[in-house]
Amino acid sequence: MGAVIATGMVLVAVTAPLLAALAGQDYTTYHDTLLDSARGGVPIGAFGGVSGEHWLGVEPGTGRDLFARVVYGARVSLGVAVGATILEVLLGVGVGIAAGLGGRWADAGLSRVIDLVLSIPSLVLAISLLAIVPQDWPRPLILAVVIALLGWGGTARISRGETLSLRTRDYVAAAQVAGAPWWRVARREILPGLTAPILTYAALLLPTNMVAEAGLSFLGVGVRPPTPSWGQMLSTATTWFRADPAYVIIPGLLLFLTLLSFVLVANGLRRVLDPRQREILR
Amino acid sequence: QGGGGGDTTTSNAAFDPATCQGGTLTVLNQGGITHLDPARLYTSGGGNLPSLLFRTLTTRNRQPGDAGTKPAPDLATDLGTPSDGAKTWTYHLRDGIQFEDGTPITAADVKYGIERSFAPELPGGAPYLRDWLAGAADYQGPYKQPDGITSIETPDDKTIVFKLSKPEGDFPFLATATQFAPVPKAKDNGVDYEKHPISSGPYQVESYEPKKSLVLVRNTHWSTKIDELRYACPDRIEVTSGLDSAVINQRIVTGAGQDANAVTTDAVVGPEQLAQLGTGSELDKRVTRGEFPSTTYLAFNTKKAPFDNPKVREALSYAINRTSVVNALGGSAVVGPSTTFLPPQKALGYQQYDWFPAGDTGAPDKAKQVLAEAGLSNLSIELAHENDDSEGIGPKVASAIQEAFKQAGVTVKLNAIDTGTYRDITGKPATQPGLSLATWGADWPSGGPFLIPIFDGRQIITAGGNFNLAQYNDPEVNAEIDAINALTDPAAAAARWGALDAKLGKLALVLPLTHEKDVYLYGKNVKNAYADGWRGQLDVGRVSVK
Amino acid sequence: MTLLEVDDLRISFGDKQAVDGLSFTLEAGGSLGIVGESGSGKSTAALALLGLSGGSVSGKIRFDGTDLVTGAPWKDIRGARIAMVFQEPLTALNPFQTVGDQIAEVYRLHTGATRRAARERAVEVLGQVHIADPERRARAYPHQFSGGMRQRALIAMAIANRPKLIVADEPTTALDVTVQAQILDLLDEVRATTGAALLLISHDLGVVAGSTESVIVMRDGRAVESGSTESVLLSPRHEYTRALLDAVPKPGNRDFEPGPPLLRVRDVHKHFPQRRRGSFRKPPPVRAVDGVTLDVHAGETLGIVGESGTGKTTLARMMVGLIPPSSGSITFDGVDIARRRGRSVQMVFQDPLSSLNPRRTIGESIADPLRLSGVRDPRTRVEDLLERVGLSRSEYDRYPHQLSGGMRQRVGIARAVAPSPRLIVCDEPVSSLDVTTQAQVLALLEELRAELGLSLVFVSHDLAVLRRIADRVAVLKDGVIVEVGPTSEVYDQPQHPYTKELLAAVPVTDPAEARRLRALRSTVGR
Amino acid sequence: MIGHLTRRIVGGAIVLLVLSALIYTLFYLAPSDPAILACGKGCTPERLADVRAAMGLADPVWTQYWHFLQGIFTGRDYSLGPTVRHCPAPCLGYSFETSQPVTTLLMDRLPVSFSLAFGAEILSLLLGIGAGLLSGTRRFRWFDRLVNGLVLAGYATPVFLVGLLLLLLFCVHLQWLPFPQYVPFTTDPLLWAQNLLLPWIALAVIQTAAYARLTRAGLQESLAEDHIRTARAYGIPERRILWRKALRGALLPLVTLTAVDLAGIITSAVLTETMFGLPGVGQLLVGAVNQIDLPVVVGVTLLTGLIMVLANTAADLLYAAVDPRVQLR
Ligand SMILES: Nc1ncnc2c1ncn2[C@@H]1O[C@H](COP(=O)(O)OP(=O)(O)OP(=O)(O)O)[C@@H](O)[C@H]1O
Ligand SMILES: Nc1ncnc2c1ncn2[C@@H]1O[C@H](COP(=O)(O)OP(=O)(O)OP(=O)(O)O)[C@@H](O)[C@H]1O
Ligand SMILES: [Mg+2]
Ligand SMILES: [Mg+2]
Repeated sequence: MGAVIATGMVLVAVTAPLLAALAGQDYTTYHDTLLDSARGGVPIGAFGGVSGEHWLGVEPGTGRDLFARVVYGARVSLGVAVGATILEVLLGVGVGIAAGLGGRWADAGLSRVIDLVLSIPSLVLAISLLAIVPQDWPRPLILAVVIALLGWGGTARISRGETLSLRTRDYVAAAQVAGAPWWRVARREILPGLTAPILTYAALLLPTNMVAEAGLSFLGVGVRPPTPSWGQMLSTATTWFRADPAYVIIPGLLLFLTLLSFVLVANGLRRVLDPRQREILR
Repeated sequence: QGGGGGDTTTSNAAFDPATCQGGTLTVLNQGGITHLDPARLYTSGGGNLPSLLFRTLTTRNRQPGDAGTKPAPDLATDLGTPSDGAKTWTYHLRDGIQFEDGTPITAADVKYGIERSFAPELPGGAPYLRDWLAGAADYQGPYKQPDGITSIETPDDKTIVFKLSKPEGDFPFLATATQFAPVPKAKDNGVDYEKHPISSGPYQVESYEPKKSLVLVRNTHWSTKIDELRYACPDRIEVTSGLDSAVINQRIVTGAGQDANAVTTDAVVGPEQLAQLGTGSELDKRVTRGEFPSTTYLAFNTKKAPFDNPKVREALSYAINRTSVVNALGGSAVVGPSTTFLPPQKALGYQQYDWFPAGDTGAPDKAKQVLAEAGLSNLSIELAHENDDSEGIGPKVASAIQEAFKQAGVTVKLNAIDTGTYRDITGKPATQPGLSLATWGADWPSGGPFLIPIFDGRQIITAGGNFNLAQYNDPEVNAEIDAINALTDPAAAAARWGALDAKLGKLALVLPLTHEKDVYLYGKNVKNAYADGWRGQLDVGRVSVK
Repeated sequence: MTLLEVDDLRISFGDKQAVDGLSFTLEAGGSLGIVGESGSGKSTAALALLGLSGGSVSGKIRFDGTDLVTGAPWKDIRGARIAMVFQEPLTALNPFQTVGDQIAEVYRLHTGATRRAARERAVEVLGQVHIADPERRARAYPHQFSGGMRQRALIAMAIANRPKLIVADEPTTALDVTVQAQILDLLDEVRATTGAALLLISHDLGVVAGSTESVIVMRDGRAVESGSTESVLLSPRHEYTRALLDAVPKPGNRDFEPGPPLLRVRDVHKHFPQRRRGSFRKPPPVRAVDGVTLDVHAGETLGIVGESGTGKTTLARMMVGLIPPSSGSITFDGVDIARRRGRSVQMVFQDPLSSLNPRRTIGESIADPLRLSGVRDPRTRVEDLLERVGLSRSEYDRYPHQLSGGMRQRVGIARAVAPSPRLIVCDEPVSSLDVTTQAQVLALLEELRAELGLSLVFVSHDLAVLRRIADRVAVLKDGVIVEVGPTSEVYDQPQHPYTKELLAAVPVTDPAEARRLRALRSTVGR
Repeated sequence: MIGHLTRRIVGGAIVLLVLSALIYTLFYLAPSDPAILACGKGCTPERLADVRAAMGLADPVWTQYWHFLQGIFTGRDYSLGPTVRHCPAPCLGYSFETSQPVTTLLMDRLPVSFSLAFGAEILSLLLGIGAGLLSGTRRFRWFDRLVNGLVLAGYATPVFLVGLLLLLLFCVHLQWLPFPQYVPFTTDPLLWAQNLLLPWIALAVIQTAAYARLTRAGLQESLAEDHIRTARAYGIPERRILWRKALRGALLPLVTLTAVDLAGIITSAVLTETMFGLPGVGQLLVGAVNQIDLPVVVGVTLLTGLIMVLANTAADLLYAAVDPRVQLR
């Protein structure tokens, strides 16, 4: 079930241009005639101006086709969130294992680095970092990197804790007796034990990152207009909450479905990866 | 059109200032007053909340519509006496005026207040005096130069004389700025003065927490006998800042408890409320409409290709789709399309013109034709804008323009610049982009402050802080500006400003987009609420909650 | 008077019939042993007495006049009239509560005693189970107890309410012989002093031999033989009982010709610093290994024996370089063990489950050391090995949890053998296995040793096992070797009193002999 | 224990030092200039230079940073124009934007943020653990599913939406609660709680998800442990087993998470603060970032860093206290 939705979302993101073309719309064209300018620019018609041409209605204030924006928005939102999550997991797990397997000093040093990352007010730093980055660098990539750079602390913490407990297991000792170097121990013996908690955590990181992208875009340092993203839509949605509920509900629902699907996929993956079929965290 | 202000009398027919006293007024605002120091406030017309504490030499006339665009004497007995071809202005203080502690207000207090605004420790106030007063450029304020500035003279306690370096017919307008409020030198503790500024107005500070809250109570040394302009109806005014605009408006609509006595001076209604307005609902009776003279426009840097080519500027003027821009800024209720640089207010000298008719939604074909004539198809340009929408020149408007120009075959690349540095970059000719979004608001309702910084060639400041973004310098225009400045009759001046605007409009130096309209809600119990003609805001000096 | 009557008890988990028509009776104050190999339904039957088996139960259980199958006043029975001593002392206690509190809580629950009285009772029963300084120890957490002490704490909890029946489920499996003997003696003593009946479950015939009056032999959920302990153990009628008795290790007889010394341990110490807790004075370090010198010769099997906590595992781990010694040197073939790289030394770990990565197939686990030594595609080699240790080739793709304990132990051995090492250090490789499986594993090790010319270090607390497999035996006590020599010498003419005590504690399957030894222990032992 | 604490304190100090240096560097790399912002419209270069000097921004960065560090230990003096003000020892600098010492600003805002953080944390712990308990004991499968769905829905909804919904529902339609307005606890505890209820709920909605999931997982694991069976066999009532024995082990992982979250709320609750008009540290920080008010940004960052370090240390100590097996490393 989860896998179906998740694949669906990814498919939508990948085939966005095709889908938009199918709907005969693009995400930039303004349709001023579809808006009631005197009432703040809400779409004319029921449920956000849904019609045969505009399957999900149009965006308030601009009249851009909502369907096209939603499918293109999936690209940015999923791309940034998934990218950032992957980076966070790589970085966090790497540092976490290194801290957990390393000696006392390595652990103390790396743990303080983790503390540092957790202490940084990420919003502030993200804004400053993104302000420095040159304009013409690929924005979604930069966003993913910045979000990840500021958000890997939690993953690292969890990985470190788990590693500390896993390293006392005899199978780690067995590998060491067999003469395995530390990185091999990390990869072969520790990493498989980390998958369950990390997967669970990553499934929850994903929406966090999506919201982070939204916040940054809202503050003007995220993706550049007219590129749409779900987060952006949601951020502006408060203004339209009662005037155009459809504009809130659609991206909100999509965000929820995506989260749900990724949690379900993570559960499934974990079950597949855990030979004991044991449910540690569902 | 012509002259702001809308329905103001319907709900206020039976209002009597003599019996309006009592109650607590709640003010719910988004942004707080950052500095409650008269030297640091950039407000004209006395400001809205500041004018409850600070009386200035002159102040706005506190009327809706056109009448409200005129200055009126406040601490002074009249609007000032010009001499020496409007290069010297003399004011006399009225009798009986006192600070909140009962000490009489003297001309020296007014002079000291102005001198403080020159101190670099207290930045942020209106800059005009530094330019206008003779010898002011080198003056560093009373802390570094305790001897004071020589171009302000106080021959006696009641008289204050300003010596300007050039004729300025608008001086009575400038004298409404908050920096013209008196400050008793004995009470001045520099930066900390704002913690409890000494009031000359109807209220005094009970408590003040920057950007959070301000509570005002009555100043017992003030009375309607020494001030006819302010009604000062509520006994107490409580200002809360830092609120979300959607929440503010929702609270005022609901009007639960103390919120029935609430007004806002900075949260314009959003689509939520607009959807309910004009339907004959109860809410229709609780709204004021005003107009702040301001224009949002596209600034061409005529020193940079391709904008040095008038054909390009004209073509883009044809291509613009003002409806999209209006919608992007919140719809026709809160902004109106502009084809002129001067906003549609009589006091500014507004004259209607539309030299490059684009209709409501743009004339892309005409634009293409003009471009083709100039041999410029496949034009690709960059548009600079702020990176958030807080000042209305952010990504929303930029993408609407991008789309409109695309219809005319012009590719626009957006260049988002951090809002904090935006003016810094656009205001330095060396770094100014070819095309940028800009807004201009009048510091007082006159054509001068609206046109001079934008089109006076002598105002091109290469070091930064430049507003003549077209970098336009025509001696003929400069001379006309000087001529109008010397006029002391506002009506005559207005007509000449309007004509100048229309003449400049033909050159397509700027591409006007919209002008601002203000719609504010107020609470169920609030009476005599109207927007004054000067700033378009609800005048807290005259509302009542009783 | 019959206290407990079980008649045609059947318990099933879905399709699996764990207990299949079991019947027995137990007199008040009497004692009954249940033996049988792993998985024969012993624990399930015992849990059913407390209504905790979790399966679907049918048949009849009458306890003291109440039927326990059709629902019972559990509140008055559990812990008050029937008390259970669980199989796993390491996990059966709550890690967050002090031992005293746990006992007091149970006592209070059933007697409504005051807090104070309950605490006193807890201290009292802890004293009864021979915990030294019970007043202070009652305030300790389970992890601060040794395995034997934990087991005794569980017994203390069981006797706190003076129950009519104590069910002890393998109370000594993980313990060394001396502690095991102590606990068995203790149960006997409790029975004698409180008049409680005892139901003792074990896979070890020696354990039931000395402690019970009658015995049932279970297999596949059924009682295959029952009767007085003497008659069943001395003249078994059922062939399965005979098989069980035969599987008890017999002394081996191998000619021992020592080769050159391979592993040299020279005056090795290992001290673990202890952490401050509460007080500011730093406690003295734990001297886990305190000056050990020995050689392991090529081709020999060296047994290391000693009671729990004497430093066997610590020494074994130092031998393979897993933990560095505090002082002294360990060389392998003249090279310091810490600098050794590669596959010449391997280890078989004490706990077969935790030494296998639960997330990797056993084939992968075995293949790893092979890969490290440069074998490109080790699958066929691993499959051969699996066959070699008596597992099927298809076992390659299975995960540790899908195997039984004995199978896992064999996987551990296969992994150690895979890279053709010259020395394998085995840490209690058979302690948790029942006798039949144990016999298989020992046979396998012997075979491999002969075939590959291995040297073995075999750590165990079980003297019978060592006697069968070891050429030489070293007796370890408190981190020091008190006696070392050829197996037969150590067994037949023990020099050190500790060695003698160890030998006296070995459970024997002859009930009469077992009783004689117990009497001997109670006079000489302490 | 003592050694552990010393190490943590030294480590924490280093973290804070690096943190402040980092913020300083970033702000000087960023293109924005606070002096231009303060100087305002019509600012000439001469005037700008004067203003910059008055704001103490004319010195090189490292000098400024050094003064800042000095201020923390010895205090600093600031010129206010005619007078000089002393900012006593832990002086985190002086905000020219708000004309106040940063410490004063923080002290002003902290009660609000703390009220918000603690209340929200307690509420989400209660809700999360409650939901986790109900679904973890697995009495009702459908309930388990329902709780899971709800908790995820909460997690997926941005806080401003939740906030707006709550406001609309409770303050506009039902009018059960007044529009939130911060009332200090010391003034009127009841009003304090009443006004903070909605913001607490809004924040709790998000955090509950993580807590519920952790509790549920921990409970399932802990209920399967052997010592629970022992307790059952000794007739200890099921309820007591759940509350006294199983829950304790199950809640351990929450300790760490709670510490991090608690510290996180201080800065990350900006949206909630804005929505509900609560003048907390989050708003202060965002305002300071917009105004390029570096002293405030550094001050807030150091404060949250400090809270984070303290909370983490406390969590580790608590962990060691709750679980007797844990040794501090
Ligand atoms: N909860 C359960 N679900 C399914 N099968 C079970 C369960 N508990 C026990 N069994 C099965 O019932 C059979 C008997 O198990 P039991 O634990 O009683 O064996 P035992 O004789 O005590 O073995 P051991 O000596 O290893 O403790 C085994 O095959 C076991 O796999
Ligand atoms: N990492 C450690 N830190 C502190 N003390 C330890 C550590 N490892 C072992 N010890 C202590 O060293 C002593 C010897 O432990 P070891 O595990 O070697 O015993 P053992 O002989 O293998 O016992 P068993 O038969 O129970 O396995 C014990 O008292 C134990 O508490
Ligand atoms: Mg069993
Ligand atoms: Mg051991």
